[in-house]
Amino acid sequence: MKIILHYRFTLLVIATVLVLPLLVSSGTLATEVLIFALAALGCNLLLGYTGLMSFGQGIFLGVGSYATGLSLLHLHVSLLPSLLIAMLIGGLAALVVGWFSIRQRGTYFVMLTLAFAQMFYFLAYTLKDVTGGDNGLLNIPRPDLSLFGIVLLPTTTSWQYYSFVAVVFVLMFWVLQRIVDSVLGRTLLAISDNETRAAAVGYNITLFKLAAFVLSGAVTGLAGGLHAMMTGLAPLSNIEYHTSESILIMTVIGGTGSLYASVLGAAFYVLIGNWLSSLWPRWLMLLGLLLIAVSLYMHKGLYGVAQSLITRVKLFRRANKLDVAHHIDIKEIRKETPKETHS
Amino acid sequence: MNIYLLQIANGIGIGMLYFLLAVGLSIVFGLLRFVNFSHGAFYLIGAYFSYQLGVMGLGFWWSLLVAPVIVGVFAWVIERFVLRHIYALPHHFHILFTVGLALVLQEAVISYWGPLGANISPPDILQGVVMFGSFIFPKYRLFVIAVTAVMALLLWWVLEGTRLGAIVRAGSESTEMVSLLGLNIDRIFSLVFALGAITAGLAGALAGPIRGVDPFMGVEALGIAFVVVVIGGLGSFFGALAGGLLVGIVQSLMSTIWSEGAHLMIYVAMAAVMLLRPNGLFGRSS
Amino acid sequence: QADAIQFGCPVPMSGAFAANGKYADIGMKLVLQKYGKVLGKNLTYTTIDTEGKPATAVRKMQEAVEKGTHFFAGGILSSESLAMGKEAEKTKSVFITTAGADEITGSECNAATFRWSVPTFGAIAQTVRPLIEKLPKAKRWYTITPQYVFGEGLLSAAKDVFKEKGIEHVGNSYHSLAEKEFSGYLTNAMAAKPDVLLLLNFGSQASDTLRQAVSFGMKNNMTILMAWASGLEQFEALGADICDNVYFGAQYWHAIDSPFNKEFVSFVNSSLKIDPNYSLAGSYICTKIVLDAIVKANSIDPKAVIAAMEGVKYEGLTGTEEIRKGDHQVIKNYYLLKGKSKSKMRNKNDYADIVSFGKSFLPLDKTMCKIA
Amino acid sequence: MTAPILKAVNVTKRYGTFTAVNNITLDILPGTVHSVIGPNGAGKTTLFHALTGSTPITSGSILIEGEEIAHLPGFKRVRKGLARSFQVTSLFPNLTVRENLRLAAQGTRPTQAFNPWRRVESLTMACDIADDLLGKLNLHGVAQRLSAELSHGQQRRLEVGMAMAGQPKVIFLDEPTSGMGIDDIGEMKRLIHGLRDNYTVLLIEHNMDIVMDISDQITVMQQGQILAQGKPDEIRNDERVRRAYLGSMITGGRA
Amino acid sequence: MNTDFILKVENIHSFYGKSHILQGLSINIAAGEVVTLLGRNGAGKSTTLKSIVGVVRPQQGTVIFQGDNVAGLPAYKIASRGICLVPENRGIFKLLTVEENLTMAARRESAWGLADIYRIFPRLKERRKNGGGQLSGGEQQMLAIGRALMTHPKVMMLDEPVEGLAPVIVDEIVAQLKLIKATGMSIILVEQNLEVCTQLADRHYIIEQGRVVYAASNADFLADDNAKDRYLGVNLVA
Ligand SMILES: Nc1ncnc2c1ncn2[C@@H]1O[C@H](COP(=O)(O)OP(=O)(O)OP(=O)(O)O)[C@@H](O)[C@H]1O
Ligand SMILES: Nc1ncnc2c1ncn2[C@@H]1O[C@H](COP(=O)(O)OP(=O)(O)OP(=O)(O)O)[C@@H](O)[C@H]1O
Ligand SMILES: CC(C)C[C@H](N)C(=O)O
Ligand SMILES: [Mg+2]
Ligand SMILES: [Mg+2]
Repeated sequence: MKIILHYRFTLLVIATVLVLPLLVSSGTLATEVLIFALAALGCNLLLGYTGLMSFGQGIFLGVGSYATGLSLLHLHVSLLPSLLIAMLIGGLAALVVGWFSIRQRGTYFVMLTLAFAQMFYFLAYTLKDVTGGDNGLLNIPRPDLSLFGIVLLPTTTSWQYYSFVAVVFVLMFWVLQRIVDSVLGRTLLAISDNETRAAAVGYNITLFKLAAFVLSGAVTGLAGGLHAMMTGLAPLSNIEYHTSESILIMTVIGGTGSLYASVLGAAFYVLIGNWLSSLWPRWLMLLGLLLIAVSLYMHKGLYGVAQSLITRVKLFRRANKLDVAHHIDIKEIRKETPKETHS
Repeated sequence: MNIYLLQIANGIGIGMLYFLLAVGLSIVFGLLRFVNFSHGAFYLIGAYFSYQLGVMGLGFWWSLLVAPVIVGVFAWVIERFVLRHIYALPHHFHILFTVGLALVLQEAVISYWGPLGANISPPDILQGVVMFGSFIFPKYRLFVIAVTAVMALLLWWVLEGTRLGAIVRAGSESTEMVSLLGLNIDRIFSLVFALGAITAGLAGALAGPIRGVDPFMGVEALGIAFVVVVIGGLGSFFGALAGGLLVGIVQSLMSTIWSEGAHLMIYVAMAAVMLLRPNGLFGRSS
Repeated sequence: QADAIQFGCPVPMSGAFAANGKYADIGMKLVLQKYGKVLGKNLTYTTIDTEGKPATAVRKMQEAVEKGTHFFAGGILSSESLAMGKEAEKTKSVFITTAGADEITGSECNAATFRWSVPTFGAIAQTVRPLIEKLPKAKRWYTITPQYVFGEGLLSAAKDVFKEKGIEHVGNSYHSLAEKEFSGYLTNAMAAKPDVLLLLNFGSQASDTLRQAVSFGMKNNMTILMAWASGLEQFEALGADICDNVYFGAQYWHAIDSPFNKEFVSFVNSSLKIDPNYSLAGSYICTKIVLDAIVKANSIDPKAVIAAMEGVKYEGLTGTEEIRKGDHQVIKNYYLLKGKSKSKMRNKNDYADIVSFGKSFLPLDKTMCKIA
Repeated sequence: MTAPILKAVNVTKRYGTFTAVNNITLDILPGTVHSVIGPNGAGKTTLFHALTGSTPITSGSILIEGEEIAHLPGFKRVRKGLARSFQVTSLFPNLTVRENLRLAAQGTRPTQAFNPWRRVESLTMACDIADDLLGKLNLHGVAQRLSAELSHGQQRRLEVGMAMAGQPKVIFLDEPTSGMGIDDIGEMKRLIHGLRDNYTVLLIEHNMDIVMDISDQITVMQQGQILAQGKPDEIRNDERVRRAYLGSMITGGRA
Repeated sequence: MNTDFILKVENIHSFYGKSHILQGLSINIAAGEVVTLLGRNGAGKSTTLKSIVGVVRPQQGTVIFQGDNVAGLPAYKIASRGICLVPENRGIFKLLTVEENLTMAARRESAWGLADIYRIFPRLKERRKNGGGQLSGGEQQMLAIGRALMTHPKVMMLDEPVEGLAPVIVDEIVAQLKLIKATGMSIILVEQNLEVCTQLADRHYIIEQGRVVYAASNADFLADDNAKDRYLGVNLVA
């Protein structure tokens, strides 16, 4: 029981990955959900655990897909190395961006990451010999997962590729969950809480934030690499402002209270976006209204909503079961209920 | 005349419009302490309102005057009845809200006016060009420079020279303390937010005859405004002025020197400023 | 529903090219309605909002294929069309587009991809050449080019013509696809004192450039040619005053004097009360080409349909059109229009007269296309 | 005579044209409580900022056990054995009291804190320090509460605890009793007094009751400069100090 | 009797989230009177002041100011009626100059002008062009009091005005507060420093767990070592 509780989020993610195919009929769509969930995890690492709101996550997704694309096209590496390269390059880009922007705080930091996103976009646009410019990199192959020539997992069909991405995703989630629970994760939380104090007790806050940034860049780069293989291309639009914006929106819609929230946020955004866009060309208006609603009424994001629903169900069930202990129970449950934010 | 001088003069023309576009973002941003991602959308609806009023026969001058005011009233209502309730939240909610609002406005514009753009003609007396020797400048652009310069002076006086300006700056530090002094800070915030929207709306209305109107002009404008504010410094009036002019001139000069990179160079200029002065040209250290 | 023939219309319904998407969607709807049933099967279609992003386009196309759609007509932007062409080949579908990049039926061509629009070579040949003929004294030309394959394609084609005709190319300004402010480039152009200003950009960028050029008074001392106008909607957005006396290249114009176009325009007039623009017409004709091929092949197997499309000659919107087997390029006319003043317009949409037209295409061996 | 553990030589700090700390030279002897008193605005807090590295100094040199540290950023000085509390309470408000202390203890070994894999509980050293301090600070009962939820007095105690957790050689306390109730003050006084056994204490305090009782050495500052220096009795009887600062001494109750 | 009180707080209950801080607290103050609120840390003194001025909204009870119940009004409305709170943190605007801090608070009908403030706090005049963030603690407190006066309050509430200040400065501020008292201002003072309290106040309230547990005139309180001991832990008896 204790173990289950300990790994509850990882188990939840495994369940999600298994249930997703039942909910969506398209393997590509399901894969996209996981890929953006990965990107949102990277973003949440910054927003929820380090207190940094990055409007430049598209940079890392973009360079990740370029890195995978270029390494598959020109270096002819196999599946895993190409993804490793995406992580590396994503982390490297984050190092550069972080180096310049992390000294700034709050809103100014947001602006800087945003400006960097623009700058990387124009860089990618101008370096068309490398990136393919506006056309993007085309014809990116999708190798099977193989070891010494033996195919372990083919990736030809969309569902095969989904299973591969799912495995990678669960693994990454577990690693990230472990990281946020680690000493490093806690220190980051402390820094996001009070920088001055953190510096005064001996932490090099710039370095810690940079570490978080690089980690986030690597994770997002990996998402970019997976995305490039999924679509067979690394387009310029991956590095656009809009990509950064979407990743951020997914993260906030999900909520920042837990890593799992990002999975919810990404799934919701991708699926709803996909659904709405097929219904009404002006679907962005609905998205806009949704964002307004989240910012007004759902401050803990979907995760918060889910949490309070569960609490309510629990409360209801327990109240029915044990009439006598009713009073105590309510008190106990209150404690679990997320605190309302005062406005 | 020397082509570089021509480009600098042209850059000033572009830059003043950028200033007007960015200054509202900077004021709202510095004083209310949040990033208004719907600033570009205010620019957008400013342009469309002036277009619509023109179509309805109000004439250029009245449209130019009335459209920003409508935008201001709209912004005031939004602030007064909705936005106000989320000030206390972490700033990502402000961003989320204003991004949402921008999307709604943009899509509303498309729904009403269609996804195609339209043209706004300047009034007859502002049509044509002025010649300074071999130097040609459209009359309308000169007019824009004049209007933005007047706006600049007006804004500067309001912010630095009046008691209202002092209250506004005080409010950016602690709203609670301002209310403890018996001042209705909420009203002042609504006012500032509306003021920011008016400048954006005016910029949009002024830009219409130069760039026409199209539903995506807001997104582009927001990008420019951000760069200007980052270069100039958060919340700084003079920063917006310097940043706007710098961006305009760089852009203009680069179109002669290395036209492929003109857009990229705006960002390179921004990176250079950031390296030398991390808080922007006129920014206070945070 | 199971045995309906499913079409996909992958176009930007949101984002900066939503206008094109909107009309393309109408075009496909019209033609499917008109045909009703083919091979005894119902016709259905899904609009696929590409959002103007290649990755989204490809992802949604994959999804549509998984749901049994194999015929796609759409793609407004070069980047999304190239990407979707690739995907069509991978998923053994058919894709026909009206986008601009030469690669679509050039170096990146493939067996599943067709293109109705005339590539850059023809667009230049049918606009720059006739204009040089008309204005023998205009020897100095200045170009403004968006920096991506479509723009580069137009520019290099124009340079070839300049060289051949002994025209002095007095300068070129490149700009990015995100640019909205053109006064810097125009200042540069004015300083070069050209006789003709050749605009090689597209859509709202072309409109902005033209609008700003006119405000700089450039119409008075030079001729302006927009090599690839997007059609009627662009005239509507710009208004007659700006377009007056400016030359435009066009893939399609509702006043084209061909039997099928007349029939088409009156059909659109009666059913929608509008004149068709390029996006609507392009989507209509592209879908029609596929439908006719399905009938001809008497099969909905994409392979058979492709075979039926290859080499076919038909009465199209621009007269007799033909699909070249070697590169899947439709051989059709390209038009040079000249804008006219408001007072001369005979009806609301009579913005321009057709000055000349013709068919110009690179020979197959020069297109770099190798369809396996 | 023992060598000073901390030495400030000609330390000057200017804000623009305003000199907040003017050419201060100080010797702090190990194992003592050294108080810095002086009127408001004398530059005491600024001196602390300068010594602990919260703000860079304009000129001068700072030596800990003979080693120059003036050029080091604040977080590196922690590793040399400096720790501080703030005049305005500065905690990690959204973390528990115990976690506050644990993090502060961890700060001297920040490389360990970089470990992305280790669980917090496995860092026994820091946890032990934290648990030990909870007892010393009498915060056991609220160990699992968020520090934001504590009363002011508890927060002030925790604030001092944050400095202790780094097990520094020299501990800087900036008005640890500010805003505390009378009963809490007594407790705080005992706490600070007890620190002398393990640390060298540099104390800024306006409560003369405390200062006179527990200081070994007192430095009086005025307008950025040192006005007087000496043992409590000498300071109490120094006429200049009386005039400049102590006045009628109402702050310390009836001391 | 009732009409003599300029401010009457009756049975108010205030909360932070779910924690019930003020549990039926009642106090009152007559025109021109100085009363203190005493009590240990966390007793609810600051919360009382905040509840009066509306920063914290009392969920029950009334706050009668000059005959009207102001409980539930927004803070700025209560403040503009003439109740001014100088909070614990003083609330100096760092980005404004000293003078701007003062002038922004000015009311047209105020009896206190800039010159009056500079007369009682000459230090502020010296630093008038400085930013508020550059002042020392004592200077900030003077500015905060001066600024409060500029709003022309009828009741001034000071939350620990001499906290952390040097004795000479404390003397200075106490002296000025006596002057202000002499103008007929009503003052509610929260203070830990008994000496300051007994020098200034006419009456005292002791608050414990959000309730008034003791009330007495200054003279009675001075004589009552028992009460001091019991409620404040001053240990005078032992
Ligand atoms: N960031 C700053 N910029 C400019 N001046 C400053 C700054 N910080 C402090 N000062 C000035 O330096 C002087 C010393 O301030 P400091 O805070 O060190 O005083 P202090 O002795 O700690 O006083 P207190 O007992 O009130 O805390 C004051 O006059 C103050 O106004
Ligand atoms: N913002 C807040 N949120 C939650 N609880 C609070 C808040 N502010 C104060 N409290 C709690 O309310 C109670 C009363 O606090 P208050 O500040 O009124 O005390 P006080 O009597 O002024 O104490 P002190 O002498 O320490 O200033 C305390 O238990 C405190 O923990
Ligand atoms: C539709 C085309 C002619 C032009 C379009 N901008 C493209 O990218 O290809
Ligand atoms: Mg101090
Ligand atoms: Mg208090």
